[in-house]
Amino acid sequence: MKILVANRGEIAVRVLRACREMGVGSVAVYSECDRTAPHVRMADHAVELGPGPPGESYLHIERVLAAATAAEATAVHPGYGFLAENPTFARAVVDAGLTFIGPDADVIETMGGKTAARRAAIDAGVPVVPGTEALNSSLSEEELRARTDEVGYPLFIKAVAGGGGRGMRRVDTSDGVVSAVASARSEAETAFGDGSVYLERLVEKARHIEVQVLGDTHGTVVPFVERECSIQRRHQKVIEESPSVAVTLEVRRALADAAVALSSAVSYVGAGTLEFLLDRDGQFYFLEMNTRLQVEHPVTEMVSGIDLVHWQIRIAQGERLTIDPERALTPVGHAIESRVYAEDPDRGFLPSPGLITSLRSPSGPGIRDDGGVEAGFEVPVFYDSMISKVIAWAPDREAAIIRMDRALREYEIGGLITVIPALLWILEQEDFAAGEFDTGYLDRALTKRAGESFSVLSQREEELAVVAAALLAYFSSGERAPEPPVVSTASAWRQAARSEAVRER
Amino acid sequence: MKILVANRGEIAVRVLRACREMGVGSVAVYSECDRTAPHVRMADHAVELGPGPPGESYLHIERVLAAATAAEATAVHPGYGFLAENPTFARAVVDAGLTFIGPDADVIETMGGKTAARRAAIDAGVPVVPGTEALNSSLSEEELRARTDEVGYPLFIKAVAGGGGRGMRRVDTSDGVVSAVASARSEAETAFGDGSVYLERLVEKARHIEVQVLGDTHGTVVPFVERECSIQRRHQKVIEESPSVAVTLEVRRALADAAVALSSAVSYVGAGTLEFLLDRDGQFYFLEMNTRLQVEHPVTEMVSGIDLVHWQIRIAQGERLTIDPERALTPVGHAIESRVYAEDPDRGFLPSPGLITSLRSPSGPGIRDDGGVEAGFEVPVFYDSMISKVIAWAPDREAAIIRMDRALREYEIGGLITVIPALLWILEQEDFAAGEFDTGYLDRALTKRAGESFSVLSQREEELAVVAAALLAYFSSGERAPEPPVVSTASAWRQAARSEAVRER
Amino acid sequence: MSSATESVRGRARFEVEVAGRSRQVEVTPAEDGRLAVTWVDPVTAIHVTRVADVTRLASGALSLVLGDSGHASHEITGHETAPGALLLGFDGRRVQVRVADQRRRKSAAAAPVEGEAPVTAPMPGKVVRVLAAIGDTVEEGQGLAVVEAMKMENEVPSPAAGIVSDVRVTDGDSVDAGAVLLVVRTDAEGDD
Amino acid sequence: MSSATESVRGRARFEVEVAGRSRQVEVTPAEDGRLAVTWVDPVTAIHVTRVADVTRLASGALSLVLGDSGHASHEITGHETAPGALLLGFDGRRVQVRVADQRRRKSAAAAPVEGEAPVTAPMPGKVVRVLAAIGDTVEEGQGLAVVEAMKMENEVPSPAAGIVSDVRVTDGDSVDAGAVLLVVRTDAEGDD
Repeated sequence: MKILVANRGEIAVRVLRACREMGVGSVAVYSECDRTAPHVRMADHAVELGPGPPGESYLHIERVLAAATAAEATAVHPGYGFLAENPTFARAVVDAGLTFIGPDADVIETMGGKTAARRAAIDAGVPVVPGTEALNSSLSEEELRARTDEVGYPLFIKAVAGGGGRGMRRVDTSDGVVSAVASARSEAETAFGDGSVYLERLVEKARHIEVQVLGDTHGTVVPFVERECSIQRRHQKVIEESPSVAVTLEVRRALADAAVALSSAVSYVGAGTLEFLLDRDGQFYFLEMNTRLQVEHPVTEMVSGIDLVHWQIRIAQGERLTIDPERALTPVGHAIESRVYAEDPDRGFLPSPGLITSLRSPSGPGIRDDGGVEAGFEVPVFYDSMISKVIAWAPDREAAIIRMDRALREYEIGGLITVIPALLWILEQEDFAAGEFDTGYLDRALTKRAGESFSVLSQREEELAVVAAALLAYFSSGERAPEPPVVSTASAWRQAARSEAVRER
Repeated sequence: MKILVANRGEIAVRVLRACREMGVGSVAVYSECDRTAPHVRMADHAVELGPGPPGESYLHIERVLAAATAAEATAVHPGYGFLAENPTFARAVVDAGLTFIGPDADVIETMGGKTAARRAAIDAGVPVVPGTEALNSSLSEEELRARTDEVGYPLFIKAVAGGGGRGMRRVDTSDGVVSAVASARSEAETAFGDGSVYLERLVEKARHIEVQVLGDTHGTVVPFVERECSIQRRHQKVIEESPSVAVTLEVRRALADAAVALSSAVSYVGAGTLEFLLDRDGQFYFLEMNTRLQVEHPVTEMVSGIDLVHWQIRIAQGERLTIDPERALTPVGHAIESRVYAEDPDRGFLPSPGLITSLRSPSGPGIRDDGGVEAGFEVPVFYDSMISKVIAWAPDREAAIIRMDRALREYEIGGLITVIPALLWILEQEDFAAGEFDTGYLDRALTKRAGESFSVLSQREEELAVVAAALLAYFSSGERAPEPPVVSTASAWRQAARSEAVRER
Repeated sequence: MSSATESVRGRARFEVEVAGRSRQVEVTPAEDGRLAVTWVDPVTAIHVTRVADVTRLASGALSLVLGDSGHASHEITGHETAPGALLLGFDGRRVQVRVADQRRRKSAAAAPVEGEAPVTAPMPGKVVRVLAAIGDTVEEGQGLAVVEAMKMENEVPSPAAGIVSDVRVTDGDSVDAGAVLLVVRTDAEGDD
Repeated sequence: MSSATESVRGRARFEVEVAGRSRQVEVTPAEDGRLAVTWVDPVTAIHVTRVADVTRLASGALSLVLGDSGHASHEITGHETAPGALLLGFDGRRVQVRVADQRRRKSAAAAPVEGEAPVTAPMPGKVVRVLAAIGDTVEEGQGLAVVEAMKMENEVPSPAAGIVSDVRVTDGDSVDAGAVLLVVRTDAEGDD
């Protein structure tokens, strides 16, 4: 097997490491601006796709397939994002005679559509958020109100197509229903060319809990201990962990059963994740399925000791899952992941691409750094702003949080602004430490601090900043302050000999 | 608590990370040539000790204590090496009113002496290699032969004082006994000023197996699953792992019992390691005890999930050990450590200090990198040549070996020669893969290859080397080959826009 | 050459602005190779001196050991985000500061034209939409352009109320951080 | 300026010794920015060409993608250990090679004096003991000095049989790698 990794950044590096460990050949693809990216050198082969914009490179199906031909790849791993959940791509890969490392294109299609996945879940007996199918566009105002009253308030009107919050409206009482549906339809029509909407009850103060599964080609599905992904900024995950403090053993089993029921119902093959909302009564509702590897898969790996990417490849080779199901469901210790985005938290999380002038990743006990960049690499403007992930493992949650704090302080990224100060701030929050949060927590907490800097200085830190600024300026003004002399080895010995001589006198 | 770390390099970094995680203050000490070393910046405070030679800095007890006073430290962690097993230092620390993170000076003294430790083991009912106490110097030739016959052949004559193989002779039959004892006495007298020798049976084809213990101040001792440390070059450990393929569950329990018996007998407090020889029949013999943290402690941490340095500090604070003994003795998966020495394996492991021009440590799933250097640091000539340790964890030994191979190939250290090619060669050996080795294995294997380079090239690699050499030369001859242009962000966008425009035509 | 002269020779003064407060800071080399940094605290009016043993690392960062603070050790990174603007990093903190060299200060770059407010790109990226035309009357905070980078769109607000006097970019243009997108002529009679 | 001229302009020749075998290697820039590397294999006498897309990384290493080897990708590090001696690193391998620039070759450094064998320090360190004096007759391989570094003592052997003609260091001296410790005058009538 020779695997083309149709991705970039940390996930390409992650998959290439697995290829090396499994002794399978690997092919990287890259856009022009990624020529010096680490994933290019970590692969056995590397093929350029085209210019930076994704449509010209990582999203360009024909070019990816041409690269596979050029480097004689026999399989394709899509990573996440880009083409990972594109059924057309999955089909094109198979049609080209290659193995697609993921589920069948049909399964991607079924589970990718919002209402289709919902239907599959209902059929499999998996609870979904109370709601409706797509609303008939000819409903009268009275009929519309009857349907919304039936679902209950507050509720969401959601576009069947698309995502990203477009064509989505929150309705709290029956008063606003008619105009909200009309405006949602209109926005969805504009955004996706499809004005269909459906209703979904809003689950208040819910957590985002997800269940990783692996399915093999022999019909076995193994569910894993849940991941807690409620710490999100504008629906973008920031910190994930496993296990969740909110999940009891009983709920864990029920989640696992639901995940297996739905995955088996669609004959799921490969790695996939079922996302659920968990309300404060311990009731959960299926949201959607991601038919690929997730960004946050390492927390599952660290508490289960099971390598998910190795298994993706083994499953694609037709192997049977030989994982002990109890091991997969029984976390050893606790793992937390922080996503390091190149964004400026003090300027509203403004994207901050640019040249990385120096880089020192955290390491040591319990720390895993899944990075995709290095010193000298210019983080491009074209792609996602996540440059690496730091994962901390410890015997318990409290120790994992402390270790994460240590690792993030150890992380030195020169030349680039990242969200690390904001991550440190989250870790310090009492609610976070107590595990008391839901998917709206971070946005509420950020609103409350009203743009205050994440690096507010103590008196001592302010003094240090003054000293540091003056000294940096002093050292930049070359003619005045020579660089500290570099001591060569021999002169170090000589100096030592001199001082010994002085003492002997 | 504010801990002064009386050490340098990777172990200082390791201990400082624990200090940060435990929220205790930290003080680094450094010699002149270590001013830019990472451990200086990772500590809250840093105090210079003096010139590079260890006697002027890291071994200079008064200066270390003066540093503790200057930075108001309340405790001292000695790491390993330097003053870690020096009872005078341990006493001086306590006399200065500070906490010594380690056992009592008296225990260091008892367990540090070869025959004293042997005696303590015998008293505690722990098997030792058959042998004698120090031989009376007035023994007749007949008496001498009677003693050696009693011990059995082959045997070692060993100096009571010192180490490093001096004053040591191997005797295979009773013929050579008299002259060997005489020459050993004479060498010991010259080397250590003490000509006493004793006899010890040579355990053939033995493995070096060691047991980590933690003891608290309340009388509890917890033993851990064994470490296998037989891969040694000239008595210097190179690769360690846990668990050992040669240790059965029964032997593991017996080793643990022996370790507890001896540690409890000397009221051991803190982290310590009992070294044993294990023969091919599963019989083990106590060798010596290291009354400190070991270089190879991470493999134990990775299979047990227990942080040994955290526990050293907690024990020093008077905490009770609350470790589940079954967890400590039951390894989860397998861990291997490779020591990265700055030595040239192709020139007889010649020390290779120097400036590190670039550094990229391995990371990703299952990899822990405990390093003590960074790009721009000049590895000094004064100290040990170990610059970092790579630890790989995987569910089983085979996967851990493969992962280690991946990590070592990923390790890029510019400007410095290291033993990585030799480490990769060891990992490839069939005997190593099969777990079939003893403490003499590596030296025999190295002798057999008679200095052949560890980087023998295939035809393809030779071609690559030619291309690489020519291109490096081409790029160094500045006037001919300009650096590849650095593409700024805006120009990348512009370029992208241009190519889009071209396509639209 | 006396060592006193030496010491005066290496002395330098900077104006350092941290947390919105400016100080005149003097850096003076001591004979032992360390550097003394002195200033008057703008709040307490107390004279502050810190003596640092400073080494520049290969990464460009500085390692400081502060002799008068119990040998406190810090690694300091600095990243110039604009002329005179420095993004400092230490102990997990990131702080924007301003530093002006006292000697060079007077010969500063061209002062902004009175009554003209440039609207600049906050980051490198691509202009997705220009939302105003020359002659438009705009409010402070009104979005004038949308710049995209890293899959995120960011609206660039007007820094002041006034009339758009220049539009320097069009949809699809690539811009570096700080590039002028539009210029707003502020009302001379309005608040200054 | 025609592109043909361009191409010839950027061409360079080197003598590259790998695995004990020397080749004349030519590096020629192609129009697409890639570089063609050509030589005659010293064993098979076959003409070899490899076309590489080469980028120098910030670390100083080179990233190569070999167009004619299925786009094989390699990271190459190079570390000059002595003039003309390069320690190459790739794929976990470390290889000592020699490279001489064809144009500069003739103006090489002073040739070693006939009949004189310098005994050099194999690494930086401290001279612990000098084991021979001027006038001593020594054998090839006989230890002439002990140099210590990193807690290890290393005996430096004589490169040839002969008579010690010069001793340039004494016990306790610090030396850099390659420093001449002693000189042995070899017997002119001995084996060359």
